[in-house]
Amino acid sequence: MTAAIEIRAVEKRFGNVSIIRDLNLSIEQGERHAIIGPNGAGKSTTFNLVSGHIRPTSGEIRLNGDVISGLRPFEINRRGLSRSFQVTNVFARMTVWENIRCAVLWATGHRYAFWKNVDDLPEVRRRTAEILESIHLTHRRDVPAGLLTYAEQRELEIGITIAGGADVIMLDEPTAGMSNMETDRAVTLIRRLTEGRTLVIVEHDMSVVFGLADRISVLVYGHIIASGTPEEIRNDPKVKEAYLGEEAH
Amino acid sequence: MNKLIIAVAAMLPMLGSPVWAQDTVKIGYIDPLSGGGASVGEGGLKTFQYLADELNAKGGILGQKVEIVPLDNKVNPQESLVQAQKAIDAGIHYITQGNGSSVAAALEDFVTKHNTRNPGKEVLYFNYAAVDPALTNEKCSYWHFRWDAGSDVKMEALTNYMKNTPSIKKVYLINQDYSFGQSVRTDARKMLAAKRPDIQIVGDELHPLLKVTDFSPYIAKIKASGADSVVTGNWGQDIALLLKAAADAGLKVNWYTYYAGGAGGPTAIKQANLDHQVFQITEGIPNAGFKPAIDFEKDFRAKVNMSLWYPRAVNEMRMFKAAAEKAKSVDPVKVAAALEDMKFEVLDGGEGFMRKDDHQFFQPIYISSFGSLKADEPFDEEKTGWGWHMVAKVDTAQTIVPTTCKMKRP
Amino acid sequence: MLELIVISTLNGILFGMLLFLLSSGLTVIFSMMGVLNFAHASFYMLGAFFGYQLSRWIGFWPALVIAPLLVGMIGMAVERYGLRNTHKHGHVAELLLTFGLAFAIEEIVAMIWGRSPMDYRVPAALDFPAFSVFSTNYPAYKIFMLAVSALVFVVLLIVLKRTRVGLVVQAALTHPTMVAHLGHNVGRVFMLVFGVGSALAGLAGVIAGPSLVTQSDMAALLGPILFVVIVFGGLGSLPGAFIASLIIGLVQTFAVALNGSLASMFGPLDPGMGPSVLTDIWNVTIAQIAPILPYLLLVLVLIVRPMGLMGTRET
Amino acid sequence: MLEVKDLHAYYGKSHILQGVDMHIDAGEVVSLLGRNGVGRSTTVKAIMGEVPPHGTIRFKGKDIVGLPSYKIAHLGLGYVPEHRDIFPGLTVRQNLLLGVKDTRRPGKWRMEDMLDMFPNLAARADTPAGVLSGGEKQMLTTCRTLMGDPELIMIDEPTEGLAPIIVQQVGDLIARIAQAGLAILLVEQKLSIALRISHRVYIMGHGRIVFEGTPDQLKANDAVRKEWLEV
Amino acid sequence: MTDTATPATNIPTAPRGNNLRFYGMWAIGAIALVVLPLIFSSGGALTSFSLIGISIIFALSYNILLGQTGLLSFGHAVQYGLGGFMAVHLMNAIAAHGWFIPLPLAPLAGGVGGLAFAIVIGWVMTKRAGTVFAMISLGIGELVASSSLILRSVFGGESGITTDRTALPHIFGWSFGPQIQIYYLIAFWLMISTIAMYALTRTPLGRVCNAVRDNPERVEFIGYDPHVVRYIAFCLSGFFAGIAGGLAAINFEIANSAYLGAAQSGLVLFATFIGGTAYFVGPILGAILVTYLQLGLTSVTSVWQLYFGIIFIAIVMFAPGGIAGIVMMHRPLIRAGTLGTVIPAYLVSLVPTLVLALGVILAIETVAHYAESQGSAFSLFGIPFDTGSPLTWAAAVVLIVVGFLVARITWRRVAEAWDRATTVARERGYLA
Repeated sequence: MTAAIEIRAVEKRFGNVSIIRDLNLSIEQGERHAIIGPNGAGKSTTFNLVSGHIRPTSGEIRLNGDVISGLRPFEINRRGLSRSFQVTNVFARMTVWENIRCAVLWATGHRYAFWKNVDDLPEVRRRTAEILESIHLTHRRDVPAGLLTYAEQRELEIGITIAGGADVIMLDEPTAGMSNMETDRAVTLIRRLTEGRTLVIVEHDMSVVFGLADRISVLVYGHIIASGTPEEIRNDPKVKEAYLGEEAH
Repeated sequence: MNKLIIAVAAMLPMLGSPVWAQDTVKIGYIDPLSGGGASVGEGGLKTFQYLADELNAKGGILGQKVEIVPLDNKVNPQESLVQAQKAIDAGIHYITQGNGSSVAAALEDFVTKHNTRNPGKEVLYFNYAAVDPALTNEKCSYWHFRWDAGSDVKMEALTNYMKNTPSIKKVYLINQDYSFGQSVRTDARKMLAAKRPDIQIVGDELHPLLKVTDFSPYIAKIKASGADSVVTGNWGQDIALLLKAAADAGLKVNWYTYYAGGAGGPTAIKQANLDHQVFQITEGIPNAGFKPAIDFEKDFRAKVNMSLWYPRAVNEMRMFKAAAEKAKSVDPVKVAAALEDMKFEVLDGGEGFMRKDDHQFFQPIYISSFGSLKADEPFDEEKTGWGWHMVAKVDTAQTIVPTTCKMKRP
Repeated sequence: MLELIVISTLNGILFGMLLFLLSSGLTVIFSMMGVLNFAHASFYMLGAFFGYQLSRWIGFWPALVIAPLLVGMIGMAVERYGLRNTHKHGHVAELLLTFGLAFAIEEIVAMIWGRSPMDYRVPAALDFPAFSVFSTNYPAYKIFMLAVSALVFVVLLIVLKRTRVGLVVQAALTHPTMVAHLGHNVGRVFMLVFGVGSALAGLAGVIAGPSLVTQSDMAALLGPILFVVIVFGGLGSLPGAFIASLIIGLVQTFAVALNGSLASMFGPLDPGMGPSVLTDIWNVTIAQIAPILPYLLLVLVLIVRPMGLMGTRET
Repeated sequence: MLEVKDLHAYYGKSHILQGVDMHIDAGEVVSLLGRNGVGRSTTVKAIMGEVPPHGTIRFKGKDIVGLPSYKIAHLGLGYVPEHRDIFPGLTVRQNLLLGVKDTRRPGKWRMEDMLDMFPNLAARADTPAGVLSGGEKQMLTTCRTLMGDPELIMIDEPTEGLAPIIVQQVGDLIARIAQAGLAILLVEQKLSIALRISHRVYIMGHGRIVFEGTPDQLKANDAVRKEWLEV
Repeated sequence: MTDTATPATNIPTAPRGNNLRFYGMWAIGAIALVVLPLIFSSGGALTSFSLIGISIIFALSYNILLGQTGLLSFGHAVQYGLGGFMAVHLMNAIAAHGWFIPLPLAPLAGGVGGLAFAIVIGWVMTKRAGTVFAMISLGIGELVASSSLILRSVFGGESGITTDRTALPHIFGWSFGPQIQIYYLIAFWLMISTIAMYALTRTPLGRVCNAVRDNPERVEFIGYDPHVVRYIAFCLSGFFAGIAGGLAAINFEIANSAYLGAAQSGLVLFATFIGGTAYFVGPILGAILVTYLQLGLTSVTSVWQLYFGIIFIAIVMFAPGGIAGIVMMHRPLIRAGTLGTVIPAYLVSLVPTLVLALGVILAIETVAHYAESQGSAFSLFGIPFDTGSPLTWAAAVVLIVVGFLVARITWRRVAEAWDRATTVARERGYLA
């Protein structure tokens, strides 16, 4: 079986600083994979590389076997990869409903159509309503996204990401800044929404990571130092060091 | 809230049907009264208002008072048409306009169509300053009368003067790149070639309208060409900057211009210290020594606080009165008929006539130079202490050019 | 030929430096605040009129100092009471504010001074030819303009790169909050920057006023070309604006000096064709379109290199 | 010296700080620990006025809630932000120069001393700060703030993304600042430095302080560490 | 047409019950267009209505760029003007060749003209948004306006190209000479274009335009190329601008370089922004107001441009949402029934605000008249003033100072009342 995402020997330099060095990672289809690591280790850069936001300096990235490195984000998205952002990145002046609907449009084949009434597309409506329901925002559908609470915006962010029906979903710190209760809710949500799809997640909250991931990779200084099941990672001394500093226990 | 009041105030006069007194002859004055061209437009307005007062003091036209209705067109053709429509709605049958050939072309076309479509409600268009020859040639209209000399007429006069000035040997043409500048340039080439084939045209320059901030490179070219005379139709800042740049570079040539006397022009010439090197072609100058014109100028300056830019406006208004009296009516159709081929003694002396073929008024043309005044020259310009000095007077007969006008007559 | 090249180069440099003098303030404001100030040409006009009025009352040299200060103060007021409140609505709102301001200033100037050109003259002390090349005179005043322009460039560079205030301004551009955390009053810095930018426009006005035409429509006539200069050079780059000014000055003067057209290169078209777009284009000389060449350059540069010649960012 | 009582702060509608209480005495080194996203940085930002604070913040007895940042800085509160906002286009020396608040009054830290202390910075004194390595940038931002002669310095995540050897150096720098008698509020994720140099430790969780004590007390308390700090 | 006041971003997956109201509004709009000239039948009114109709289409087309896609253009008149020229050339060709194409179809040629230009030039223009786009549009605007004077065979030089609209085949016995027939022609196209442009906001593309405006980066991650979105929006906007230009050409029977110029581009930006870019009705309100001001203000005062500038500055500073923004701000309050608590505060502050406005107007007019001719008299709102008298100047100063001071206090009251009302509205669930 081809891997959902295959990162081979990727390097990313900004000027003469290497943010990502010899990054190798393979994520199987249907797997829930978490990337963890200290701040500044290059997790978001990895996301940006895979989603096409930035181009790798060298190396190759494949999605379901096809090379995607060097493609524009929308081209990658059309091939079935969708991502969320660490900093909330919704369409602030549009309503919740519109946010989700925009994310549904391409996948339902309506593209740049300017001859169809967007309200008369039953398929689009149905899917939008479904997704709104699943992210528990139906009651907020007419509210401009910029006016939502932080947690709601994070949920909307997830909603936009999954709306296109991509089979590879990448979530960048989906629960950052949420309270405990909100986090729990978000985890349940993510688990349900990504059922049957490939999930790649960057997360700091270890309870989220261990509760959600099948496999975990630890990224430090742009390099993966360990990759394995939650149990393996928990007991890896290198990981402990990276997190707690060299003197810890 | 501010805007509300203004909006309401502005809307009222437009929606209501205005009631006009029927015992006045109204002339719609359509020219810029705001924005960049306003200084010129307001000068014209004051002139016409002075002339209306003059007529009214002598009993008006056929006993009716004359009133000038100012209409601001912002030198925009479309806006002019809106204002013309406004004037017609207000029961005005005469409009007068001068600034901008594009405006004139639009108005002439508009008036012609309006009169065709609305028989019985005819409107006459008196043009006092738009000089594009097209207005009395291919675009000519029965309803349009022009008192200013067309640019071809002026060029005819100028070249007739040049014909007899042997010191002119090398001529440089520099003009604004639009219809008027083009016609100055083509007429100059054509007429000089016919009258003085020995004169060399050493340069023929067109530059975009009102876009040049630095004329030094043009001056460099003129200098390099060895020209002794420059002919230019430039106006506004294009003439002021041109002359300043020439003075800066120390270029010594004679400038034959159409509009060096326009607002700000005399100031620029004085600043550049080009004493009697800048010539202008006009239909009248204050210092020509003709008594009635001097008296008029004195009174005008005293009352209006500006010099008379438009002697043709005087001719226009006085001739309008004469035509109405000849026709015994202020009906535009009758006035138009009366104006055709009418002969008239102009303000600065000499006889002119309104040619029937194209409704162009022909009159004596003056070549004058600007500089320090002689003892018998009473009038200076723009408080510079310098004034216009008559160099030559070209008789009416010497200004006549053929026309291609094929006029549709009612 | 040599004569034409020498004189065109000289004229081009003189004109280019004048352009730089006019646009330096605009660049300063943009580079420090990200505000595209549409009223810049209006401040320039204010400078010219203040300069004219003051030089009538107290002479040119005091006016040269006082008029820019006045304009700078007006600029500071605009920043303090206008732009600062608009800032939260984004750059478009700021830009539109200055757009409205340009309208208002033109009309106020026209109201006070009328619409005719002012008799604003070169000061007697500088009213003589400085030197002549190929019997073409170069007036001292133009050399004075050149000197001031060069001085402005050097002083601005030094102030920005070498002085403490310049450092604060540069740092505040990218990291305003950090600069505040270090104890600097960023609001006041921005007000000062806008004031200085406006004062530079005012200075340009005082100096260019006698040389060009001082009239209430001068802002509208000159405004667009200034944008061309700073966008072409790279938004926010002072050396970029300097180079762009010179390039535009030289391109324009050399274009005027050339008489080439497609017709002169490839021979005239078949006269039987009659007038059409093709004949229009065919017969246009480079000299004829010289003043619109900068706009062509602008569009081309933006398409190829959106940050301009020496710019580092796009917005 | 610094006293924070019932501090609340919001990002948009999101309630980030939910009643933080803490205090730092003169000359004291205090660490604020906790996982990412629990509000540690926000606490510091709220103190500096970068995030609008609600509650009481007193510095040297003066209420500083609502003051603009630059005034707070002038009172003697230094702040080294998380992302090491160096001014990349300016040289190292210029960066340091900008830290000086009042050129007329020479402070405790002089440019020459700084450069003597950090040969790395001295070697690059006239190169643009943008090319420095992460550790050097951290040194630079910290020194820059010191140039302003603060009485209390708040340092946010100084070791973030740094290699272990550099982390060590940063630790030394902070220790040296402490020796000079400055009060320090250190925001950290890694325990090592915090435990080495702190007099006292706060742990934050979900917008509140959940633990206060000495490093030894923290070391002894496995439950707190498991719950609030570890992987 | 007031129902079109839904924010351009709002979802009108309106419950079907609202349909009646929705179509009712459009029907009322259509009827108003038909009836209007019967009530105000003077030629001046007809001319004004015609111009307003044209500028509404033009402003709406501009808002496809500014309000909906977030593109600030300084050269929108290019498409408008080219549309005008296209229509004029077509009309002349029809007249010359005797083709059977009636006049009402001519605006379509304008639309095609605007569209064609947009298709050709748009791809490189819309590569970037923001300042780059704004500056390119400025440059293109200047270039085209300048070329229009050079390419005489197409643009007719300075005087432009004239046409005779009555020379085209007549239909329904209409010659299209009289203004009333032209008015109905414009009204017809106004209705069509407005419906089309409103419909556009409710198409997939229209919604994605909003997304590109709000967050072009994120749009890339939901499968769209923002460049393509901007390009299509630019083309469509060019099409409708061209229709407006075509109508203008029919109305004036002339097309010239003034159509293409910076002034025309500035005016449409003005109208759109004053009206409010966030709502579909915004540009309509703006176009009506600005056209009226332009027509009316010029005959009231010679310094209309100053008032324009002041109004514009005031809108940017105090009501960046434009007129529509101000109106729409009140909707939640109306729904929550709390508007009544704000109105008294409004009324109270209205008085000093009017005083302030009067003071400003008096000051401006006094200065304007004084500068024109020292010591002359003029009248304002029917009250005579003498510019030479210090009393007039004092009155202006007093009005301004007192108005300003009192207005500041009363507007603070308004803000408080507003806060209270919105809090209640929020509690009742009418406000997010």
